Amino acid sequence: MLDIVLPIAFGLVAVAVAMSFWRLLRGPSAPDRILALDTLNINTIALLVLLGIHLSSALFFEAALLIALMGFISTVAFCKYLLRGDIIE
Amino acid sequence: MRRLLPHPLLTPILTVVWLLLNNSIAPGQIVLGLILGWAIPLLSIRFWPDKVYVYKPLTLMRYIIVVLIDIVVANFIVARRILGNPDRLKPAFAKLPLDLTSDLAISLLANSITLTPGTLSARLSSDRKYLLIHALNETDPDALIVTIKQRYERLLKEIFEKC
Amino acid sequence: MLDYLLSFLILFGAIFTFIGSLGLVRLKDFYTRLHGPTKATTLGVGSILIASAIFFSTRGTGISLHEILITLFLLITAPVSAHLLAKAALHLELNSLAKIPTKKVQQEGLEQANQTEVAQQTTEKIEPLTSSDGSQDQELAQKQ
Amino acid sequence: MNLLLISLTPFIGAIFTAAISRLGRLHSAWAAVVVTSLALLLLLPLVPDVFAGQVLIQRFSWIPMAGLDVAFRLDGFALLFALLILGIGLLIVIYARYYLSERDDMGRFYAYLLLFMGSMLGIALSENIIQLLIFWEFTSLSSFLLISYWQHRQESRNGARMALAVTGAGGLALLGGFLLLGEIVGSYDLSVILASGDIIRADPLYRPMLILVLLGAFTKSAQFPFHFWLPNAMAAPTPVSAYLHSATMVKAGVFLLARLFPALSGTPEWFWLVSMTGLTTLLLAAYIALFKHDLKGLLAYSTISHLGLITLLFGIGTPLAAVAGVFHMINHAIFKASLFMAAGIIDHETGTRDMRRLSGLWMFMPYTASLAMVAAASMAGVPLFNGFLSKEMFFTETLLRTDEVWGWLLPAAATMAGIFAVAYSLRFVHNVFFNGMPVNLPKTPHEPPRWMKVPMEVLVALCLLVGIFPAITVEPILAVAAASVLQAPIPEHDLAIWHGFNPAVWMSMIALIGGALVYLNRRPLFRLHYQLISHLEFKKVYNYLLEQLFRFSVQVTKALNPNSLQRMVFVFIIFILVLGVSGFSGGEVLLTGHRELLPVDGVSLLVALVLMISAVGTVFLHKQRFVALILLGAVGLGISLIFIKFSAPDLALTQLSVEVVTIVLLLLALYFLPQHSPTESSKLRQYRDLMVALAVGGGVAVLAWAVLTRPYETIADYFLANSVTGGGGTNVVNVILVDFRGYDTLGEITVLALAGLGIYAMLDHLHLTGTSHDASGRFWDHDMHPVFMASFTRLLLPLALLVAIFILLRGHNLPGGGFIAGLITAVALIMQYLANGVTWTQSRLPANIHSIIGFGLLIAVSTGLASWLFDHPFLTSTFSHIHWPLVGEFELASAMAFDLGVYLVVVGATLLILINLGLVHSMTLLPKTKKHSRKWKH
Amino acid sequence: MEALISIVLGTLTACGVYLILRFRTFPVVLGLTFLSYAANLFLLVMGRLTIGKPPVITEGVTDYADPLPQALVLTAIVIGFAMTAFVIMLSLKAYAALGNDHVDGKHKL
Amino acid sequence: MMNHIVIAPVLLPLLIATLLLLIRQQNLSFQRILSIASVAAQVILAAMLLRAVSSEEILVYAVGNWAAPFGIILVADRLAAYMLMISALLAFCALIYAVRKSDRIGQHFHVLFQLQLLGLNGAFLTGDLFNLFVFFEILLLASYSLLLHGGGRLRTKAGLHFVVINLVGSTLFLFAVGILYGTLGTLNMADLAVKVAASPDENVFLVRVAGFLLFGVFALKAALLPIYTWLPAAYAHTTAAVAALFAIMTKVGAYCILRVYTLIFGEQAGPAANLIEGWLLPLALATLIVGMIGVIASTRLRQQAAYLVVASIGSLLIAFGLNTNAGIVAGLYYLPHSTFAAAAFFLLADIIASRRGKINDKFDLGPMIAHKRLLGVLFFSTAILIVGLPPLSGFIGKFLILQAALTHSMLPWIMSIILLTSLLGLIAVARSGSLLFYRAQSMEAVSHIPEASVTVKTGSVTVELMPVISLLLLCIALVIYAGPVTEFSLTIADQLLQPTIYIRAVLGDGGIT
Ligand code: NA
Ligand code: NA
Repeated sequence: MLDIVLPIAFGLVAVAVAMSFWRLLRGPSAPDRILALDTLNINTIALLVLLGIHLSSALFFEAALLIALMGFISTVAFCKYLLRGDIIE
Repeated sequence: MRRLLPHPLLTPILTVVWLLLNNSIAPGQIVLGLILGWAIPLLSIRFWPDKVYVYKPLTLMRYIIVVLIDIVVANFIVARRILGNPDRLKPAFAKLPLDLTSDLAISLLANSITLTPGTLSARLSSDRKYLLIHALNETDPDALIVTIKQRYERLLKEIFEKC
Repeated sequence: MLDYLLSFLILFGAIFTFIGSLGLVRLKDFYTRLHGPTKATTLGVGSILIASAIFFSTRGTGISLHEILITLFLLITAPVSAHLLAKAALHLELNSLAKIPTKKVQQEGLEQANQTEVAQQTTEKIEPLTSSDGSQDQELAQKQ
Repeated sequence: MNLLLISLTPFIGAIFTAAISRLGRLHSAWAAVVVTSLALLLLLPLVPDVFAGQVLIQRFSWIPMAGLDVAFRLDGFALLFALLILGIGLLIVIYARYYLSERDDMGRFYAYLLLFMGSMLGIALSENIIQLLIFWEFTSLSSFLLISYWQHRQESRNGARMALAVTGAGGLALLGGFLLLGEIVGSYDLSVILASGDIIRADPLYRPMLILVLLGAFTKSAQFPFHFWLPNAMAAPTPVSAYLHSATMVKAGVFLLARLFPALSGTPEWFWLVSMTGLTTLLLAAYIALFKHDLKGLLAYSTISHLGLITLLFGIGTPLAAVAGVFHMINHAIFKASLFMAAGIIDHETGTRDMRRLSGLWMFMPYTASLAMVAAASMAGVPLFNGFLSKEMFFTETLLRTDEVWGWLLPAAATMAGIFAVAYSLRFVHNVFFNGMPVNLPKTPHEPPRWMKVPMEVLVALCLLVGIFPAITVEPILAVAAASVLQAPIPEHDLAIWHGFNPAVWMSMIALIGGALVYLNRRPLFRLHYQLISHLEFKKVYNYLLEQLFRFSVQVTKALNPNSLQRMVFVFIIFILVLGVSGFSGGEVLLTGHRELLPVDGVSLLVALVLMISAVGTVFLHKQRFVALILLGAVGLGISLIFIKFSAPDLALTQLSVEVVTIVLLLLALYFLPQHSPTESSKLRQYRDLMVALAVGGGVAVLAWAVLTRPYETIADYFLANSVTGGGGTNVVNVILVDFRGYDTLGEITVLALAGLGIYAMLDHLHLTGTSHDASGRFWDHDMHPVFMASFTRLLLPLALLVAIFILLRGHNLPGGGFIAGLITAVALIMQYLANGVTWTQSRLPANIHSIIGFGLLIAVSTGLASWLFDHPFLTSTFSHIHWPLVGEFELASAMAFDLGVYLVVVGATLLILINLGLVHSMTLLPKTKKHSRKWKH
Repeated sequence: MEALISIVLGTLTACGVYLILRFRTFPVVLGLTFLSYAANLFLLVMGRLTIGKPPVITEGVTDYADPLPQALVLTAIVIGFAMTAFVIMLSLKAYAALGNDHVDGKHKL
Repeated sequence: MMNHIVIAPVLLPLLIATLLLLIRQQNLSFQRILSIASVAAQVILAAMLLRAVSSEEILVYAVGNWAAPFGIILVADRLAAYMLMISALLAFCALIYAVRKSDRIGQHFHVLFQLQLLGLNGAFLTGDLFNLFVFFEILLLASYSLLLHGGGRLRTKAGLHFVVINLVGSTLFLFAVGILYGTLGTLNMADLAVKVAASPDENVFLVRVAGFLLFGVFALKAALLPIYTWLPAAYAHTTAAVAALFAIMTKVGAYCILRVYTLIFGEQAGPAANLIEGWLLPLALATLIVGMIGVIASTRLRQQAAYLVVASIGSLLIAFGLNTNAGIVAGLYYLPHSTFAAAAFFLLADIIASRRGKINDKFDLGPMIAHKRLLGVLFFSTAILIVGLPPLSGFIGKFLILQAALTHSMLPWIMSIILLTSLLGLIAVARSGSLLFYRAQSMEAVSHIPEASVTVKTGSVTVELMPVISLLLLCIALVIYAGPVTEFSLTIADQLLQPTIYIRAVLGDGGIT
């Protein structure tokens, strides 16, 4: 069962990645692109967790955790830049 | 006491997180978790300017469960909207007058609003009295305001603010 | 049984991840697009994470609950990101399908602080977007 | 016998003389007299040995493997030269004491003079030709100092530089020649070289060697076409001219011809090169001398002419010609030195050297005039004076080849030169001492002081003595000198005033009469000369060439180094491309190896596409800088995914953390920098860059493909096998980092520390003013620190710290480690900066970040050093499993302490960078520092 | 997969090279970052492509990815980060000192 | 018994830097004393190492007790010890000069200085190619910071160029190391030498490409044509003490060329033997030419000094490019000479410039310099030294190079280029000396020139001159002890041209196939 579901899941997430990336390229506004990058990060987490299940390896957990943390910070930094210019004033 | 254990609530949370991180409830990890749970707040005490009081911990639990359920529901609603004809969407902005005063409570409310059905907290007025909310598909913003105040704000006020 | 549960969770999560990104493509303005990922992906990724937790906990090598941490983390951060993005979008006055209520706020004669904020924004808006003109920029800078 | 001491005496004396001048300006004159006399005294005891036919050689080892010894040689010729140098030197020293004025720095003058004397002596006494060359170049340098003695005069500076350039060039050619000579002979010793004439002449390198050596000799002896520096060197004080430019330095060239005569002469090349150069110089200079109005100019050209004569003699190449050459060297030194002294006295007493103003000086200084007239007669080759004797020998030698077709040319030219010599000598005497009254002299002339005349008297006396009693005065020294020049018994010769009416006598008479006639008819000649030839000045050519050289250099340098980074980078990249492509040549090129390839899966393809499109997108959108940054974030994410895909979780973690910090830094920078790049490159330029980029990218792809498709053997198995047993950790990457290659890691954290400190140092006192609005003119949002963000990031801090500690502790066994933990900590703190600002965060961090870095480094180094206690090399690790009640077994490894050091440095360095950047801006909040306001117009 | 990675490497390098040939400090910094990515990735894959075999010693597993390039790349990433940080700050300093962000301090437009 | 002395030159500056960092708040004089003591100790360490390597063959130090080729190995052979000595002596003089003033105009000077030495010493000692990269980065980053020390417009711009081009170089280094590892599976230089020689035909082109790319890296560091252009501005615009210290920086590139292309790609490298033969010599000759043309074209004294460094790199690499025993000996003699001479020139230029008001080191009519006589003598000596006129070490170096070239097929080119460029150098330096010292006017005479009428430094000069005089004395010592120095260089060359000695020392007998 899992053998059937996993490829489908990979496929769905991959399409999600593609769509997020499309928005990233398309824009048109800067917040759109930031949002797309943020979504791309979250898609990636899904991808990694699926990969972990697929390979039965727990070694992807930290990467997923870090993407969550770092993705958040970069989104915040990008937004702050748009709002204030100086992001650490 | 405050100097030795600045955040009594944080210590157990961190200990639990530590155990989660390590996927282990070995005694060694518990000891280490407790040590870290005690030491990290102590080290980062300067980053916590004001103390957080939780007046009604049980209400907090209830609140969390309510929000979690709403999140699941929200996802279905939003999913339907996305899959449906996007032209039929009627997004709207609504202003939520706030009764909450503490930063944490307001932040939690905003968080909950964003996490739940088709709403998004977009802006807090600089005097922190109004929260601007964007709704994905809302024909009656006033009803939305009432729901939010009823469902979330009341609980949060109970939890974090002495009435 | 477990296999079915896992499969369900994974598929469910994947579908929601997909829908979240689909929103990015389909929806017409930034504010509505913002709804998709922030919600759908939290649940989507959440389900997959729970699936992962169950998967690793049932493989005989001890329980694996650290995936919950990521879920928790996403629940805390995703709304903050969304809020900041919305704030930025409002700041940049991105086109919206919904009426942006700044003017409405003005009409209702709200509290002083808010009013000045809005007033400030409108004056700014009047300024033509010719930032390349140095002298004007300098004037603006001095005004500030 | 101590030739080294003799050579060194003037050098040591120079320092002594310079030092003693502090006590009084005349002290240095006496010191110079003492030094010169001392050197003479040291030399005298050796004279008998030399006259007995011995060659004295003194040798010290210096650079044996290069064949360079400090070796001195005293034979007849060297002795003759040494005596001339020291003897005339002594007279010049005395003369100069009166010549120099009150304002002149005597200490400096005598120090230079003695330096020169020592160098000259060194040339004369060198056995090793490279050593000879060293002294040779030193004469150029000391003459530069002497010619430029009156530094405030432009002609002194220019003359000195010209002399240095020409003789320096000759010296360099000589170096080349000597190197070749040494290569041919296998030794730099004169003794060996002089004995190897046949080998040398037969060697294929003979011709280039000869040319190079002759270039050295000709430039030094002012032979055509290198003669022009000598007249310009007349800007020197006259004692210098008397010494350097008549008696000694210019003789170095002909000295060299004489010295190497047995080794180099006897070939057609030698004959034609040397004799023709000598002949041309002889004639041309004699001609020009006649038309010089400057007294010293006349003497200078006369000197050139006489040097040409000597050169011609050596070029003729017969033994007797060589004897005549040596003889004329002596004679010329004597009469020309005295003539220069006379010129110096005249200049000194009248204040001018212009012969158009100088006339009738006989009335004012008859004694000096008499002396000068004797010397001039010698110069003209009048019988009874020494110049006559050698000149007659010269005439005789020119007649040797009259049987050949062009054989008459040589005697005819010699006679012609003789005519001009007589004419310019006559002019010197008549124009200066007679010919009416002086015109508008700055001073009223009178006889010079007694001791200024004495040196001249001595020399003039020698002119007469040698001229009248050659056999008893000059014959003995000439014999030994000539013998050592020839390296053979000297041929039959007779130094007598009268040999009967032979052709040479007729030539002398023609010269004397012809010279008188030419002088009498000088006026039309002068007119003709100034109309036709006078503008042909070599100095102008030289200056023109020099000017062109400077102009050319400036142009080339500007073209090559236009101070443009893109140019530099472009050239570097092309260079790399060329290097890389050339690697493909010279061997079989098998682009695709035999390794089994991995299939491509859809997700990987997607990630790769995302990565590549983002990268290309960044390039396309790089002018919209903010957008480019967002795309860069996607690239970073893609890279991390590739790391994960290819089994490198540690790298993914590091990349993710580094990426965020980088983006934060870039955003910070972007705030101060312009938001957009203007379009500056033309389409062509963009196309060019694109081509280059594609070429490099293609190269990298091809190389990657070539490597990836072939099997390989690696040392990696060792790490996998020893990681647990030897390093105590299961995460092999981490064990490599902290153990197997911990030394790299130590270096790496040093780099990070350096970056922090370097940035701190760089940003010191830097003030940047931010903008009040964004690129489209919109004012920034008022909400500095959004509440939600602040409250949640505060909550995230302890969580992130916990994660960091988690990563730090597990690193040894699972992906993680000090670096990643450090970066997570730093990122957690950056989050505080983002949410709460610099001031808020700063005040909550330890005050001295520098110490955190310091402690980190200290811990890392100390961990390494601890192994010394156990007599192990630096960074040898140890680990053990400790059992602790309640907690259970856990591992303690020294590598973990090392990792802690790493952690601290990473945290410290990252924070230091951020804090500084924060301060750069916060400074501007203070009104008083608001100096550098941002320029708006670009 | 090898071909795909080679193309990725080529693309990253080409992008980096193009950007470092630009006139302003900011794109040059971006270009250096790209080159650094390319170099790191290149160094990693020199240990050949291995999927799903992280070099973490696990019982029963005998096949691992080559750990050495990974360690080298980790060092290279950190060094690259230090260098990038430095050059970013330097571009700010140059901007302050030269009055514009042209790499040669020229005032063109 | 461990011979920890091999790693001491690396650890000492690192520890001192750490200590300086920790006592940052202490007063400057304490920091200075510590810094100077450290460099003095490094001179002593280098001397001890030199002594050790003259008797024993090659000292090998396995960091972390991991044997080659698995761990990182430090190798102190004669060449390494020689380089350590040169850099320590140079650093001592530069530091003494810096201590007077320039260490005060910016932050962390002494820390950066020590770390710079750490980078240099580490690069000279390492026997591992990737570790060489790491130490390259240390010395580069330290040099970036030192170069920018004090700030200023032109300095910042030159620094930007220097940093960017070197970052490109660092990337290139990684690519080259990557190819070598990917093809040969090792990083240890001795092991690389063995594996290069044994590499199968189909891999030869990869090895060759990597070798050429490495050459690109080292050529950049050495400032070889065509990528010398970063040097003139960088060296001319930094502080004098730093410029003086940087005299050794280009030599690191030359050192690496010598090391890598004798050991890994040398005579015994089989199909990749003598890889850069045919490249190095022509490029070096061209570098000498453009360097000297730059010397002529210079409009400032410091710029001239910088171009002289370029020219000297040309000469040095001509010597190494001959690829013979004699050539290497000549180069090894020339190396310390050119390092000390360039340093002395930079320091002297600074002293002179500081006495010419705002005209500074520009070749313009300026005021009479205080202490003109002493400075003049020193300038004259330094100029002779650097242009290569007798009797100083520059001449001997040039002589040795030419002598070594006598048997080379390109002799006519080498000889004519070296001799002609020497002449150009002579003309240029004579011109600048004449202008600075002879054409200088009294203050009254230049009062109409606004730039000159600024108060100029007139104070005591002796202390300031100590480092310059020391450097000149070092060069004079090179003349007097030319015999021993060349003898020792010959033993270095012997060691280099027989890589098996090195390989056996590092890998044991097993390494020799
Ligand atoms: Na007259
Ligand atoms: Na160990």
